[in-house]
Parts: sequence; structure tokens; C-alpha cells
Amino acid sequence: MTSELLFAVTGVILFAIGAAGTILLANLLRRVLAFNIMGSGACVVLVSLAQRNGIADPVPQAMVLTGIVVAVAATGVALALTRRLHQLTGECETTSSVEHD
Amino acid sequence: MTENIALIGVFTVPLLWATLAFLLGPGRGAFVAITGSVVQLFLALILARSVLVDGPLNHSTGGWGAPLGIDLYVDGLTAAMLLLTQVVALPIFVYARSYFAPGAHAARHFWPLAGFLIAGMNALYLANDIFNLYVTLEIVGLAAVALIAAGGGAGQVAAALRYLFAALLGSGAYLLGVALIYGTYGSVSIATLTPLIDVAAPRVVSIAALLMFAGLMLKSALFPFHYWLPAAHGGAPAPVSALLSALVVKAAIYLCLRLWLGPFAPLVQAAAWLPGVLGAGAILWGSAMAIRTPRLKLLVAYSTVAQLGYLFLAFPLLTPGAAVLGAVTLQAIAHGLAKAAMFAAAGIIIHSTGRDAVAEVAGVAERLPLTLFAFALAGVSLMGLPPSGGFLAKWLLLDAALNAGHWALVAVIIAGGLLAAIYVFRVVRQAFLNLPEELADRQKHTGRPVPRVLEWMAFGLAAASVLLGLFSVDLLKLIAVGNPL
Amino acid sequence: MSLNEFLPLAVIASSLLPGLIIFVLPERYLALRTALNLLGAIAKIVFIAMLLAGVQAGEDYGFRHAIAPGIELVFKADALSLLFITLSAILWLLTTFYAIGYLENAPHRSRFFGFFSLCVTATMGIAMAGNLFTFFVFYELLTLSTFPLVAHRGTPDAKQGATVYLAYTLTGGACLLTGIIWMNSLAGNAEFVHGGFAATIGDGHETALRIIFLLLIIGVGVKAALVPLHGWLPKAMVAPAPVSALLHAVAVVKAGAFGVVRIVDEVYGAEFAQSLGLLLPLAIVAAVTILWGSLRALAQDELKKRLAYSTISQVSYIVLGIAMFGSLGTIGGLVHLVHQGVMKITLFFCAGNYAETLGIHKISEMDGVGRRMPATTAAFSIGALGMMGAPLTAGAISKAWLVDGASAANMEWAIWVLTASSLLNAAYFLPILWRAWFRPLPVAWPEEHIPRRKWHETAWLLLLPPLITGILTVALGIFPDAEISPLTWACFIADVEYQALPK
Amino acid sequence: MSANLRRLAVILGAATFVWLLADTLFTLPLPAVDLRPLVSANLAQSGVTHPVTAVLLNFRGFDTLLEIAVMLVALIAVLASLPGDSSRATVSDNTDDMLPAFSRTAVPLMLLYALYLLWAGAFRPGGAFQAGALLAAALALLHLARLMPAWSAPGLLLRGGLVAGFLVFLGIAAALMAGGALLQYPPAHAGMLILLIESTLAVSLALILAGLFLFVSSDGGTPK
Repeated sequence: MTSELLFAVTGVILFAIGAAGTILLANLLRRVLAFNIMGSGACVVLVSLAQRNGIADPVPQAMVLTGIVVAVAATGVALALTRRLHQLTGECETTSSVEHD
Repeated sequence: MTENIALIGVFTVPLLWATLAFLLGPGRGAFVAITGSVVQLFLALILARSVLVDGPLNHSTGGWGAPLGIDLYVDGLTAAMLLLTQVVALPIFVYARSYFAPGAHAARHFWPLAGFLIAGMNALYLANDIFNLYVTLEIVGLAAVALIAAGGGAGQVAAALRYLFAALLGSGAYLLGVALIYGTYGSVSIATLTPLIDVAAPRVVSIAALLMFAGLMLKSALFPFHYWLPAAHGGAPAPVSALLSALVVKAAIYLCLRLWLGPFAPLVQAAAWLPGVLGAGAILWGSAMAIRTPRLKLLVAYSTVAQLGYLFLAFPLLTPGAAVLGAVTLQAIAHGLAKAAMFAAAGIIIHSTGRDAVAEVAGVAERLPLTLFAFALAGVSLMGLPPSGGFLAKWLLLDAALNAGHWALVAVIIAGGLLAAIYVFRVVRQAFLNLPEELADRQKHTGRPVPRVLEWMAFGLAAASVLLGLFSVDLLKLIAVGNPL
Repeated sequence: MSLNEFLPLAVIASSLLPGLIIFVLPERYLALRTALNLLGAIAKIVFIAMLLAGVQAGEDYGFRHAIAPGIELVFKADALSLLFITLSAILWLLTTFYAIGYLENAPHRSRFFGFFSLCVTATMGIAMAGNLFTFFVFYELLTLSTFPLVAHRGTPDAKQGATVYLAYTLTGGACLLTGIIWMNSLAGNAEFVHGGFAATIGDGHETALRIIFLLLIIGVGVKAALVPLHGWLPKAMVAPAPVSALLHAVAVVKAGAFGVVRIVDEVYGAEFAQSLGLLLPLAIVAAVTILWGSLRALAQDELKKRLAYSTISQVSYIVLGIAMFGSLGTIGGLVHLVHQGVMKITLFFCAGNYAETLGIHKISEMDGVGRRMPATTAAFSIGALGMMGAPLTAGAISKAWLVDGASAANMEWAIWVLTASSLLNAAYFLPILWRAWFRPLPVAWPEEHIPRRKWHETAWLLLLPPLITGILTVALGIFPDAEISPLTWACFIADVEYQALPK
Repeated sequence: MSANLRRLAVILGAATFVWLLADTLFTLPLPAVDLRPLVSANLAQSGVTHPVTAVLLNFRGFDTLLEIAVMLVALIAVLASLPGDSSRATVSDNTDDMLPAFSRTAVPLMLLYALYLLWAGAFRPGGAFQAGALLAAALALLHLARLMPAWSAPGLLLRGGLVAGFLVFLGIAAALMAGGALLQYPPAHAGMLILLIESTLAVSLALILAGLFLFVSSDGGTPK
């Protein structure tokens, strides 16, 4: 198998790990990290699959650049909210109760 | 050219006024927002008219055209959703202007965020490019999260975070799907992909489709992915809840519909029963929770979970030749109007009683008749009773289900209507009770006087959702333009 | 828009518009509100008079509005609808007078009269509906607009009664909706026609059509209070007297009975329904309801409750008449639709007067009330005698036709049912009359609101309506076949329905 | 469902997902559409010579426009999430002098390099985002070195800086409707316009990225 495919599979694995983390972890900071891993996994797949025959494709690269910026934005929001929650409750985990007020 | 300007304006105008509102500073910008929304409504009407007359419309940004560039595409469905968004947004903004107390912390960044939210949705309806759709999804998601969290207590921030992670998980899955599609076909333009994807497509395409649908269902809070919605929509300030419940969830569902009927149509027919089953689950579960919760806004939020179920319930009926798309879109529109009205009314009631509790609604029939009337009218549409838009949609759905011999769907739709009646009248009949003394005294302190404009906005939205049921010929004609059914 | 399109709309608008305006009127605009109400009621009667003349001259009136591709609101003012709307319109006018007197200085009158007008509007729509879709639209509108009136008092048992009312009617509505959509999927959005359209659906669907019939009858049976779907009616009596009078004696239950007529005669058609073997079960249900209602009425001490059960029993006379295969029964049923309305509203008016004037709610409190309120009690007595079918009252006429219908359809058992019911009526009405007229006056009335003055047993607005309907009851009994009496009109309808005048 | 069971289920699910997906990737045919020739064919009219920049700001410029909107939304979201009462922005007393000394020399170099990246973007890897990121890093460094206070609620000037890039981009994009379509650059002026957009974007992005960090650190961050 080509190195691009290797990258692609790695991307898939990263995505799976990240997704599982985002679902399972309780601590919000860890979930933010997990989400970033997930996102980068998707980006790796996007770039590597697109250049399976070796030659770089600028379109997915540009899209990945966009994806990264979007991920940065989301991370910023997530961290700010986590920090706010920490100020209010002193903890970094979301309770799952709906009635919570 | 006019329709092209309308097409571009419908998302550039809100982008502009959102930025201006931010520039003006915290709490400012209501005026630009409302002015802009009037313009948007006008543009959306121009678009709808041109689609109805000259058929679907395509706009290639940068003049390159797909697959190199990004295309924007308007057909009847798009035009209808654009109309819904502007029609709901305008009164809700007028409502919000009087709802937020001056200097309220929740209001400091409401206008710019709301502007980006609307712009993101309008762009989402137009984009004909699965990667561009990803970006629009993120605008909508982040703006929504911020609106929920703004100036709220721990409960709101926690709800916002839960929603944020649900949204991120969803868009992550969607993005991987896009990556796989691009890797397989070398394009992200829906127009380019649709002819390429057929039943013989490699299995990776099915996986990609699965990822994208799963992500979107997570964002649209389809049962059992609804866990984030009640707290988020029930906890936010009333105007925000109205925007989220009426519009934002619809955006993700619209996208499901687009992909379902468009590029992935050859792959999904086999799995059509799945969204149907989940939709049925949503209707029953959401209604059951709405019947039980003691909090007023939470009741309305759970009713959203239930009502969204109808939209997915229809997926098994979306077979070529059926007019179900009209019914689905009509349900989306009717629910949008009704739910916005209901959250607006709930906001007023809570504003005047000072407590978010169904038990405290007693006496509202006497104090706020117009608000209660709005709540009840919206309820009529949610229950699917005539002559509301919800009724017409339900009628069309039942008709389709019966003709297709799907008796289970018929049963669920009928049952859903009755359950809705239970939770709507839980509130209405409570409102007719005379207010007990002790509550009256307490509410003197907790409650605040209600500006009339709030009541009229709620009433207007509710009335629209009911009248929709009497004048839908053109709307249904519009929806039918250029859709593959 | 031609006159033939305009009139049906005008009939609806003449109560809809006043209603909507009244909603936004502030509580204190008493005069304006009253003026609007009466103006609407009178205008409606004028329009209906024009319709009556036109229909007799063979004109046909209709209006249609497409609300979605293939779905139309259709209004038709045919002979049958006119029978119902004329009754409702006249009684609405009287009840409006009555309600104005009854609710003097009561709170929330804007709300009350607003929804009151909406109810009448819904009744008009039901009467003139030209297809099942339209019928359903207004049928549910009636449910919704009645709810606030039942809950009007805002007491816990008002809330309770309203909840029960909704539970029954909305569930019934769901059955009706299923049946209607099913029927439409077989017959397309077919419109009501004399002789029905179900027969044209063709063979192979008999079972489906039987199930649909069941669903539809359950749907309308709830409002018609057929046993066992009658549970809401006694509970709904918590509503103010005018509501009980107009709605639960006339509009709501009659809407149900009227629905039965439409379904049997103009959806299925009597012949086809008979051939499917649907009429006999219906007749049996009606018979059971008649007896059960009368028996339960015996047991009630609360006056309004007893009247409510009597309503349950009496309304099924109509259903029984329709279920008898043959024009005589149909005529009997249709005539009773009108006569029962006039008689029963008299009784409810009087009951309201007793409660308002002397605070009497129980029959055991009615001793000697005849001497305190002679006029009211006279009206009450006429209504009661009419219910028993005493000669020279409207009741006698309809019962006579029903009996003839029964024997013509050789359903002797039905005759026995009718006789038994008459005896039961006597059994629960005569004691009341005896108490009222012949028992000595009590030391004090429960709570006397309106003191007696010379020639003035109670407020005029409360007294006049029952007197008028009482006189009407007698008039209908003495001149049954006047130029334009319910009877002649019913024969006119049966004529088009069965294409043969009854011998 | 117990936590462990749930964990197990998710992990197993993830594993099967990887297996299923990877399996399909090995047998994946080459794409039917190939954009590379299209890109190189139109590079000449795009106004820049570096294909990625051409895609970012011209071919798929609409993506980038919305992406800036995402950044702005994120920034406003961060501002909205701040507690209402935090307007005090303090520089705590300087503890060590190592970091400040380093930053004093590093920051000017970073500025210089950011300018280079911005200019280079036209024909080789680089551009507004890279430049902006570097500038933001410089600002963050200054704050960490306690040479610059954290930012409190932004004044008009700062707000202007934050949105300038987006407004310019949006304005040009809309103005280009004259050419028939959103963002339809006239080939003659494409290069100049893109440079204008990129330079304002670089500044705004720098401020936004820095803001994500500097606004949040304006409050103590300790539980009340």
C-alpha cells in the first residue's frame, strides 16, 4: 500500500480515537483535546486520499487550511466556556441532568 | 440580475449588519438588525417569486463554476426555507428589542451573534457544495452556542457546552464524510457528485453518507441524539430559544433532506425505514417528557423534540413521485412559526410571573389574554388541528402514509397529535384557573409588567402558523419547483 | 363574487367578524359589544331568510376555496344545512339576549362572547360543509372554541369538566380524521351528494368501508353523546347556563347528530349503508342511548344534570330516525333535530333562571317555585311536556313521525323503545312539575339574587327567551304543516333524499 | 448501562468503524474528477501564482469569507462568555526578566517574518493566516512576558481592527458583483485586490486570534 493510504488509515484511526474520547471523557479540557484529534484525523484523510497518485492537490490543502481555522475557532469557544463554567461551579465537567439550573 | 443580487444579499446583508452591530458596541445594533431583516425578507420574497416564475437559479461564486468554484443554488425548497427564516427572524428581533432589559448581560452580544446566525443559515440553504456547507454549519453552530451561553448561569453554560460538543462531534463526522467523498470522486460540488454516485458506488461512499447523516442528525437533535436540546433550548433567553427551536434545528434537517434526495438518493432507499423509526421514537418520547416536565420552557423544548420527529417520520414516504416533500416542508414551516410563537409567549408569561413553572401559569387567561391566545393558537398548529398549517401538513402526511399502506406511521401521527394536545392543554387549562392568593402576592414581587409589543409579536407568529393552513397553494407550488420528486 | 357565493360566506362571517372584534374590545365597552352581537345575530337571520327563499326556488348556493392542490374548503347551503343553520341562528339570537342578561357585571365577558360567536361560526360551518374535509375543519373548530366556555368560571371543577370534554372530543376527532382521510384515499376528496358517494367506490372495499363508517360514527358520536361516548356531557354542565343552553342542548350535540345524518345519507347513502348492514347496529346504539340516558336522568337531583341526561336520550331520537331505513324515519329524525332544540333550550333557560334568581340548583329545592316564578315555570312545564311527547307540543309531532317510521321500516322494537322512553321522560319530569306547582313554598330560597317586584319575577332579559321558545314549542305542535315549518322542510329534504314524498 | 460497559461499547464501535472504513480504502478507485489541471489552467487569471492561495482567495474564496465570519463569531462568543463585571485588566508585578528580555528581541523578528509570510503567500506557502497566527503569537508572548496587559472589553478602535479584515473582504466580494458574480475578480486587478484583502485580513486575524487568548485571561479565572 502507498504511503498516502497509510496516512489515510492513520487519519481514520486518529478520528476514531478522537471521537471516542469526545464521547467518553468527562473532563472538558480532555474533550477539547479529543475533538482536536478527531478534526485533524479528518483533515489527514482529506489531504492524503486526494493525492493517492503522488501529486499534491491544492484544493484539499486549502480546504484543510479552512478546516484548521474553524477548529481553532471552535476550540477557542470551548475553552472560554469551560473556563466560565469553572468560575461558576469550580469544576470542569458538565452534568448531564436536564433539570440542572 | 435582480434575483442574483437578492440571492447574494440574503446572506451578505445579515453579515454586514452583524458586523456593524458588533462595531457599535455591546447591547447596540437592534435598529440595524431590524432594518436589515426587513431588507432580507424583501430579498427572500424576490427570490421566491423568481423561482416560482423562472424555475431554479444557480450562482457561481467567483464566476468559475463547479467543480473548481463554489456554486449557490436556489430551488423551491431553498426559497421556502429562506422565507421561513426571514419571516420568523423579523418579529423575533422586534420582540428581543423590548424583551432584554437595557444593559442586560445576555443582550450585550445578542445582535451580532443573531446576525451571524441568520447569515450562516441563509448561506447554508444556498450552498451547493458539501465543504462550503461544513463552514456554514460551523457558523450556525458556534453562534447558537454563544447565544445560549451569553450572560447565563452555570446551568446555561453547561447546556451550551453540551450543545457545543454535540455540534462539534456532528460536524467532525460530517467533515470526515466530506473527506471520503472528495477522496472517492475528487469533487465536493453537489451538482457534480449527484450524477457520479449510483447504486454501484464503492462501499466507502455509503460509509461517508452514514457519517454525514449521523452528524446532521446529531445537530438536528433527532431522537436518541436529542439529549442536548431540552436544556439548551429550555435554558436560553426566550428570543434565543425561539430562534434555535424554530430555525436552527431545521437547517440541519434541511441539509439531511438535500443530501437524501440529491447525491445519496441511490444509496439511501434501502435504509429509509431508519429515520422513520427514530422519528416515531422522537414523537412519542418527546411528547411524554413534555407531558411530565414541571417547567414551562422545558415543556416547549421537549415539544420541539417531538415535532422534529414528524420531519424524519416522513423519510420512508419520500419516494419519487410522492408529494411528501411538500408536506415535510410545510410541517417545518408551520412548526417554525408556531414554536417561535410559543417560546415568545412562554417568555412573556415567565416575564410576568417571574417563575418558569407550569403551575404558575394560573390566572394568565385573565392577565395576559392575548399571550395565552397566541400560545393556544401555536398549540393548535402543533397538535395539527384545523385550520392550521400543522394540520394541513399532517393531513398530507397521513394521506401519503395511507396511500403507501404504512399503517404504523398513521398510528404514530394520530397518537402524536393527541399527545401534543395533552401537553398544550396542560398549560392552557392551568391558565384559565383563577390565580390563588398566595401566588398573586408572590408574583407582585417576582413579576414585571409586559410591553404590549411582545404580546403582538407572539400573536402575529401564532396567527401566521394558523393562517398558513388556509393559504398554502402557492407555497406548495413553490416547494415543488425543481425538487427531484 | 356572485350572490350565490356570497350568501354562505355572509352567514359564516356574520358571527365570525363580530366574534373577532369582540375579542379585542376592552371589557368596559358593554354597549358596543352588545350591539355587535345583536347586529351579527340579526344579519345572520336575514341572510338565512334569503337562502331559504332561494333554495325553495331551486337555487343552489355554494362557495369553494382551494387551500392546497387537491384540497378545497367547500360550503354548500342546501336544504339539509338550512334546517340546521336556521335553528342555530334563531336560538343564537335568543341566547344572546339571555346571555346579556345572565352575565350582567360578570367578569371576562369579552372572552365569553368572543368564543360564543366562534362556536356559532363553527356550527354554521359544520352545517354548510360540502365535503368531509370542510366538515372536519369546523367540527374541530367547534371543539376548540367550546373549551374556553366550559372552563370559563376558572374553578377547579370547571377545569376538570373542560379537560374531560377535551379528552372525549379530541379523541373522537382523531377517529374522525382517520376515517375521513381513509375515505378520501378511496374516493378522492369527494363531496356530499344525495344518495352518497361511497357506493361508487366499487366492490372489494366493503370491509374498509365498514371500518371507516365505524370510525366516522365514533367521531361524530362523541359530540352526539351516543352511549358509551356520552361521559363528557354531564361534566360539561359546569359551564354558565347560556353555554349549556345553546351548546350542550343545541350546537355541539346537534353538530354530532347532524354529522350522523350527513354520513348516513350523503356519504354512504341510506340504501348502500343498509346493504352494508350498517343501519341496524346504529339504530341499536341509538336505542340503548335513549333508554340509558332516561334511566340515568331519573337518578339526578341536580336540575342541569337531569336535563343533560335527558339531552343524551333525546338526541338519539334523531340518530334512531336516521337509522330507520325509509323516508318517514328520516323526516321524524330531522324534525326532532329542530323540535328537541327548541324544547331543550327552553328547559335550560328556565334552569338558568331558577339558579340566577333564587339560587336553585337542585330539584329538591324547587318546592313551590311555580308560585314564585309562574311564567318561568310555565315555560318549563311546556318544555317538559314537549319532551314527554304530550299532544299539542312539538314533541308529539316528531315522536309521531318516528313511530310511523319505525313501523314502516317494520322495526316494532323501536316503537317499544320510544314508548318506554316517553314513560321514563314522564317519570323524571312530572315530579319536578308537581313539586314546582303543588308543594308549599319553602321558608326561604337558597340565595335570592333578584328580589320579587310586581309583574317581575326575574330580569326581563332572562324571562323573555324561555317564554318565546315555550310559545314556539306549542306553535310547532299546533301548526306542524304551516307554510315553512320544520316538518314541511324535513319532507322537502326527505323528498330529495328518497326521491319520493312520504304517503 | 454501567460506565465500563458504555466505554467498552464505544471503543469496540470505534475499532469496528476503523476496520470497516480502512478495508474499503485499499480498494478505492482513483477519483473521476481531477481538479489539478483545472487549477493550473486558471492559475494565470487568479491573480496569484501559488495554487493554494489561488484556491483560498479566488477559486473557493467564498469558503474563506465565511471562515473569517466563523473566527469573528468565535471571538464574539468568547466576549459574550466573559463575566459581566470583568473590566479590570492588570499587569501583575514582573517576577523574572528572562522572558521579557527574550520577547523584546523575538517580537520584532516575528513581526518581520509575518510580513514576509504575507508577501510570500502570493507565490509560495504562506499568506494571511500564517502571518496572522505569527502576529497573534507575538502579542500572546508580550502578554505572557507581562509587557502588555490582558485585554478588557474592546473599545471602538480595537473593535474596528477586529472586523476590518472581514469588512474589507465582504465589501470587495460584494462590489465584485458588478462583474456578474460574488468575488468575481477582474483578472487584471485580481492580484492587487487579493493583496489588499490578505493584508487587512492578516491584521484582523492576528487581533482575533490574540483576542481569543487575551480577552479570556482578562479575568482572574478563579472560581467565585
